[in-house]
Amino acid sequence: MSVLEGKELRIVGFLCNWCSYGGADTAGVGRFTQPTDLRIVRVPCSGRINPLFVMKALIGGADGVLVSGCHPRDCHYAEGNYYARRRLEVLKGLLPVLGIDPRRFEYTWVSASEGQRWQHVVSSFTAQIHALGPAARFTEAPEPARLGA
Amino acid sequence: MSIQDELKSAITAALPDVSCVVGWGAGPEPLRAAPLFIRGEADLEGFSAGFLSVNNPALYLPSLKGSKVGVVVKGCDARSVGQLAAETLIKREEVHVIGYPCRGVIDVDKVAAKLAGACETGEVAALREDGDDVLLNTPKGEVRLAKKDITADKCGRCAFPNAGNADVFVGERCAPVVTEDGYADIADFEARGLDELKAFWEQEMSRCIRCYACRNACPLCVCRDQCVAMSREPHWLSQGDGVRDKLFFQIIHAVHLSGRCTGCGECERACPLGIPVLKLKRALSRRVEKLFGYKAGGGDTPPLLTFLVEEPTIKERDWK
Amino acid sequence: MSSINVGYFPGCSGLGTSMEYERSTRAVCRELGIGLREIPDWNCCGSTPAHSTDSALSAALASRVFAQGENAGIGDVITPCPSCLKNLRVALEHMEDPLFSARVEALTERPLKMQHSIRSVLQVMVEDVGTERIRGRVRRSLKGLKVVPYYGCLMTRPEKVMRFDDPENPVALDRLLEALGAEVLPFPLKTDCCGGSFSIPSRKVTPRLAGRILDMAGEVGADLVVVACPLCQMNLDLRQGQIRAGGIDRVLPVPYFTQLMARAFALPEADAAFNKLVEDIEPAFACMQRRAADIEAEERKAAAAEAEKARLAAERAAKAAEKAKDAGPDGAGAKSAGAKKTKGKADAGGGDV
Amino acid sequence: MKIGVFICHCGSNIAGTVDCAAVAERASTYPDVVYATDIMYACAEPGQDAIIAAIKKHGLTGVVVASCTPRMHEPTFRKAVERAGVNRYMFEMANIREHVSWIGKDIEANTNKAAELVRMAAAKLRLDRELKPKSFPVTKRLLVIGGGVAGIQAALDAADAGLEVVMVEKQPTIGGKMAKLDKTFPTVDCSSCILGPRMVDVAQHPNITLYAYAELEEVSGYVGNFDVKIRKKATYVDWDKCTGCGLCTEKCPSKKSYDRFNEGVGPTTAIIIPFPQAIPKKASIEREYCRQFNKGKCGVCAKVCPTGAVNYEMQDETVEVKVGGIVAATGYDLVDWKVYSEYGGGRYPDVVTSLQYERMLSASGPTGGHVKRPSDGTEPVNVVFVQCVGSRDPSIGRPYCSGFCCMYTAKQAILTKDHIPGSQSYVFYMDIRSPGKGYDEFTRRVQEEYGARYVRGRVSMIYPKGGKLMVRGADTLMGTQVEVEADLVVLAVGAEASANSSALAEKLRISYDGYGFFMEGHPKLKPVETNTAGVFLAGSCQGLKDIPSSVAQGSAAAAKALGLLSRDMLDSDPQIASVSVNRCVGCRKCIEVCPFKAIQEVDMRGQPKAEVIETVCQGCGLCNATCPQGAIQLSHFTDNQILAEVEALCRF
Amino acid sequence: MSAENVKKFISFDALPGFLARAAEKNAVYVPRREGNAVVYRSFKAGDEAELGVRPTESCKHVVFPRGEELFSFAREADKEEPGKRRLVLTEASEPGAAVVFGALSCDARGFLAFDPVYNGSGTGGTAKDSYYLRRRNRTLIVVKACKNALNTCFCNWVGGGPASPQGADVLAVEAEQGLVLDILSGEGTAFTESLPAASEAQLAAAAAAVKAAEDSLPKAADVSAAPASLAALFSSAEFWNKESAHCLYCGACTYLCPTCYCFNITDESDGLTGVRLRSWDNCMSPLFTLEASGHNPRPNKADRLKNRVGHKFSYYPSLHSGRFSCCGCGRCIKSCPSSVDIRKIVLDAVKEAANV
Repeated sequence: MSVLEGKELRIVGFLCNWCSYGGADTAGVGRFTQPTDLRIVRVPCSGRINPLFVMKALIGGADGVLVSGCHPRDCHYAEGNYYARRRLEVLKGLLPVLGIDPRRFEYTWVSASEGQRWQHVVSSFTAQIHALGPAARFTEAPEPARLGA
Repeated sequence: MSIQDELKSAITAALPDVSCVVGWGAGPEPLRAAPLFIRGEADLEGFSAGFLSVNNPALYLPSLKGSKVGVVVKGCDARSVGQLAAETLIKREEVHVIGYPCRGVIDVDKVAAKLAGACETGEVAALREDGDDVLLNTPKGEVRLAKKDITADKCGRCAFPNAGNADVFVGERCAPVVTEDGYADIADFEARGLDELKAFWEQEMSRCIRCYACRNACPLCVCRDQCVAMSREPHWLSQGDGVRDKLFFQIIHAVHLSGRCTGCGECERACPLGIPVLKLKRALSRRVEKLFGYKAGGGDTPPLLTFLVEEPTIKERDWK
Repeated sequence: MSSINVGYFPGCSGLGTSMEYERSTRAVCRELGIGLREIPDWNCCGSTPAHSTDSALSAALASRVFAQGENAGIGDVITPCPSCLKNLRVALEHMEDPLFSARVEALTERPLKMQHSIRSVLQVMVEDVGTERIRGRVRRSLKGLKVVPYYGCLMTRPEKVMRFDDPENPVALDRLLEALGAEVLPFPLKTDCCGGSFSIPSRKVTPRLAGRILDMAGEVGADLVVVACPLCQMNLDLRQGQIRAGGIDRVLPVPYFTQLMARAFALPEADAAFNKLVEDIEPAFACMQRRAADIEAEERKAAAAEAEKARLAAERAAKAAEKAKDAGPDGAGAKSAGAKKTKGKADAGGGDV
Repeated sequence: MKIGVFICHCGSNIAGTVDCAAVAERASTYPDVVYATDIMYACAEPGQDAIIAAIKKHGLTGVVVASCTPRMHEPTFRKAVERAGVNRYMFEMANIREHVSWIGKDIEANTNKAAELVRMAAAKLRLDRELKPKSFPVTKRLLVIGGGVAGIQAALDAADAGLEVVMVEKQPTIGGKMAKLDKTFPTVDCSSCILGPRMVDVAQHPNITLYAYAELEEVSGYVGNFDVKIRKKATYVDWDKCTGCGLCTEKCPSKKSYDRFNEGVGPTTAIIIPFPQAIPKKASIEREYCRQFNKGKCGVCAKVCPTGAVNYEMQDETVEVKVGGIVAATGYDLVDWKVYSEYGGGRYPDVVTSLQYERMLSASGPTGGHVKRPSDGTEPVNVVFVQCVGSRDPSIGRPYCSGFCCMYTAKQAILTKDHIPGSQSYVFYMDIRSPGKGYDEFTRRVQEEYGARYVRGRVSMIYPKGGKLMVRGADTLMGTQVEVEADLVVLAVGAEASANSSALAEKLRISYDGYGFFMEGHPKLKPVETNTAGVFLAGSCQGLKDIPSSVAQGSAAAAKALGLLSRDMLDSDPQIASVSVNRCVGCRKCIEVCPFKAIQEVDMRGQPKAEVIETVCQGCGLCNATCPQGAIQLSHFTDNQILAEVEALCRF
Repeated sequence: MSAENVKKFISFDALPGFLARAAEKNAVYVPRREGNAVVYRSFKAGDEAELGVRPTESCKHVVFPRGEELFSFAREADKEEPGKRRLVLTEASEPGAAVVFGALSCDARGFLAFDPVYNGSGTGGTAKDSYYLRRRNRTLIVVKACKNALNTCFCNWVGGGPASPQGADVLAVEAEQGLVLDILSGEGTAFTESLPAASEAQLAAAAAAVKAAEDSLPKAADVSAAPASLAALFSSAEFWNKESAHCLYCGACTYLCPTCYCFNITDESDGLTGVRLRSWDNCMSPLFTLEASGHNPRPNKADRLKNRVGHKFSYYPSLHSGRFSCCGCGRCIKSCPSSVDIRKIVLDAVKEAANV
């Protein structure tokens, strides 16, 4: 699907149901204005997020991916975010070597009560992605355009 | 006794207790050995270990689970054994590990580069080792090459030349080439810049024929017949020939190996099209090592299967 | 232990009001094998009055000090003065902010690398040299001297800047003075303000605050107040006339800890420089010697009693052994008899409680 | 599949900034969507009826509602589609209110975003499968951890309602902190007079089994069927034989033991009965002070015990119990105030804690209710109370208000005047926090009737001078510094989560906050539930509170537990993981990471395979993200479903 | 055409220009060096064809793409009845003509194993694969004869040779700083029309080169007994377990093979739109025979390797007049990560069957 040309970039969010999705709700209830680029995929827990979902989005054409879960110690499932933290932190090491700007992916923790923090996270991440501009798409063709002249 | 002979006696000694011993024997051409399954003393004749012992015999261990087997290993192969055991993919007590000091193995592609213009590696009629050199019989006459110029890249950064976890170790332990893998190759590679790297992978992956030799040569690919590369449930990849899907498989492989890859390099060596797929895994290994001080193969729990409540090395963005 | 080599920043007071601190510090460092390399052509650290009017100017002064050190190849620096230390530390901290450092660099007109560590002389004494090594150097113990340590406001505070000892109840100087042989009395006001900052704006405040400290020191029975800060020393020593005029009748010498170290190490009198103090310290030392003699006499008596006790015990043991031998050739019987005897004694002891 | 899409206007809440009709029109082009419309209020009765009618008319097999957050009305709509004969899990929501219309005013962007969110929901719905909950039986027994006033209340309420209750208490007696108090505010009635009978009730209640001096060792299982291991610590006294006569405590020669119950105000013996009203009133030996254990000989208590109850060989013992629900009521501990060097850090004997002061005030305490200076035993005249010691202090990591200190300090000031009529109390405070029935009046009384002098400001320093303590602080109302000469200083030490609360939380698999207080299910609507089904909270373990609040929460937790355990069968949430046995290679990675031990290895024709214990699985999906071949999938959030959502967005 | 047997010549200097002109009209595929591999790439002006080192892969994908879109589909809303969906199918566009320049002789011969499967001759003309045939018929193959044999070469075992003309439109032999071109088809004639005839010296040099290349091959083993031997060993688990022990059952051998022609069909869709895709499949993969029930008739790599070897040397010849489905290029041996050698397996089988 196309983004709003010239207005929006494609930003995908993976949010845990209990904390961050609730935080985004709280931000909405508080009418905290946010950029419109982000599309949220709701998952039960940040531990459910396979780092490959992030990669699928980035390789598939997302300009930015944001993951947000419960703060450490606050996981609804006790431990999911601890695993997520390690996996996502490790994943950051893969992006530059693939030629993807590592700033296109961030993860953070937002609780259900932190509407303002959510607004801040979304706004600053969206600004960050706009500053980077649209991501170069990986070609889907079998043979890429030849390097050089 | 030569190391060769010592290894043979170690294998002979082990044979009564194991269903087979995996080592190396003669291959289809002079530059290449083949994995050898020694089931009786008669099979020992073709056995040799040394400069051509490229294949990682640990690859075969999970499929041999359930009976006691022996395996002759280089230092790097032993790391694979260690990691398999740490993940309970093999039972360590079911494996009789015979180690020997490894001083590096051949990289046939490097020989090809040395012979470029003269002949192809497939035209080499014989190989003879002569101290630090090898002598090759080619249609253009005998060619002398220094081993160090045709040794695999991984051997140049080898910190574990002696199988640390061997049940039997043969020969004098040799000094590691380096004490720490500095991952300088990855740093240099990254320094090329994002645009160039993206184009690099598009170009390289366009050669990929989706044969999955990289995966099947990987001793730590646990999924075996159930790999998500071809499954529809879950359906991660299309079966098309597009660069994006082919690259994505390499990402899957690398992510699945993060915190597990011992850097044996078999994926990259196995690739018939010479795509440098190890780079992705090494980029993740570097990060895992930096974050968790973890070197796969040492026998500890893989870092992504555990956690600390306070992660002293993870500096999270504070969004201030 | 290998010798320590560090850069040295004397601070302005060292050239004037705290010459005795400066002199004794250098002497004690020499004695302990601490090589001091004075920062060439150093300048004011930027403490009073600069830091209260313009933090960038203050940091620029501090930065120049570091730059001078850097040019001379000096990395780690020590200073005797806690006020200088605080200002140099704060400058280092502020300079991590690129906006701030840009302002400072505009003043210094050159780029600055701020990769220094700076600590106090006291900190180096307790952390690097250590009290054990200091104890080992003592040739004239301060046994019999009753002292209170006075740290002042700045030695341990602000906590985040100074990162030294307990901010409210420091003990580093206590331990050091104990190592010299002195008796360190509990002193509740060891981090109270001496009124130094008010010495110019308000003549009333300083004697009151300094007086309170001296009064408490006298009350707990101290012969003298030991300090580590030039400004504190000046307030406590120089103003005793004013304080007495205010009704607090105390006469207490106020030496620097380095002066006491110099004396304990038996360094030349000129290095201890007690003659620079306003309140005479000699009566305190005289008192110390009298007390030391009394203590030693007590100790001798106690030692003799202990020896006598040991002799008697040995005698008893010998007799018991003799008796056991007599009991018969059966070794086992002898042993059990001995065991029984001990047990009976223990029981008796238990009954006393 | 036939999907119906309903775009809710929510009055003008959504329609104000989203073109709902346009969203519906775009939705009609999405895969498998056969019906799409916009609707005024989807959640209202006419809205639900319209959805049901559309399901029937168009033969819909799945429904997408784009409206508010699913955290609000997902259950509502699930019930609605179920009424129309569609499985409740064949339903998805797109959140176009909180995540779209309320956070921006750009109608074009909002409409586009709403349409995309609907696309994602529809893409996910296409892969939804019908799910059905499973029923399982319930063990009708409740475990209460902690025998303080909150735990006692919960246990008695549950037991009175006919439930079997097992109570575990760490100390040799129940009663908790309240048992240590002399009086309670604001009524100044005797603490032990009101608590004592409740403690006796616990001991005598036929439905309550009490394990005192015991700790929770392990919890496994799941709501309705927890398996609990309780470790009974060795008391070295056979409680079946002990009559609580107290002869042993009189004769014990080790008389310098630390008196835990009395907060160390006086020494006690090595064999103790904590206090006269202790429940159970049984003796126990504190090993670290006992001569028999330390010196290998003594045996006095064994000799004097008329029933021969003393047994030095006693070992810890483990009891296993099955329970259906758990109430955690583990209370709080005092902050280690000795970090405050400026208050002496424990060097001055006449600086005591408020809880020590309670014991001094108590007639059954070690001083017999006489307030004396610990240093010289004299009666103090000037008593200074310092508030917020370890509360509201970010510098020691305790930025929160402990809640009850203002009130007990006022009470203690009143009691001081009662005990020593000639005394003068001073109270240094930051703010007076007295929001309770009769509380503020109480703090006025202590000042107006009892003449306590309240000084608004923090104490910067306490130091000894001439046998007295000088308390120096700021008077922020006067704008000056004050120094008070005190005979006794009482520190209103703040409270913190009880020691090891985090370890207990991990055993119970409940969350805890940064200070170790247990997290309630929802701060407003689920104050005594946790996010782990079947585990409830009561009292200060959830957050500091005074006695009436703790008691109320105890009753609330009991009510919640009773509600749960009144049912014979429970339904398990079918949104759990399941294993495709053909694809599982038995690598055990899922077993390793599962926080709930909900996956076990089973043997299938010689091959190891993972198997999900359906009633234990909580549906977090960590296993799913861990399994490299994706053989274990979380129902309703499968890889393919999430990939479908991603691909609905990222497929250029 | 008048000069039926006239051979042409093109110098290496003139070759780039010639290819560039050809590439203006058709897609021209040439071997190109990329990294450590040599792969067929479409030629663009300025490219350098690698005619020395033998290509790592075969050129079969020019005719039989790795992933070929057969058609695309979309579900469109019916304007009249919004509740209804119309399925719209769009055929993949017709491929253009192509030239492979510099194929190995083995690669050209590989297509001869494909043809009977796809042109219907194997089934009496009933099942013709139009997708295959339309590319096959529009592809011209210029073989560049090998100058000498590699260790892994065994084309002479299976009826080929370094300069075999079978399957080629043009056969090029290196001689005198250029290529002597033997024209073997009408399309070949048209393709080489602009080129001059070869001189006597050039022809003589070419003949000598062919002779030298043929001489460089070791004597061919006799594999005529292979079909029967392999059939005899069909049930010998022990034999196949042993032969397959070190095989990693990846698809390198089949995907590099000029004669392996198996494919898979999948629909790749995002719900609204999608494509039906034909992609290469390989019999070494466990999924090749996995049945929907979960049962797999070839569960082990031994079963699968048996199928691969058996197919090439026994089942295929029995269906297609004795022709082996192997052209002896040796790529499966050369590129096998675990050094599996199909020659050894076939010879072992012949020996083993003789012993049984």
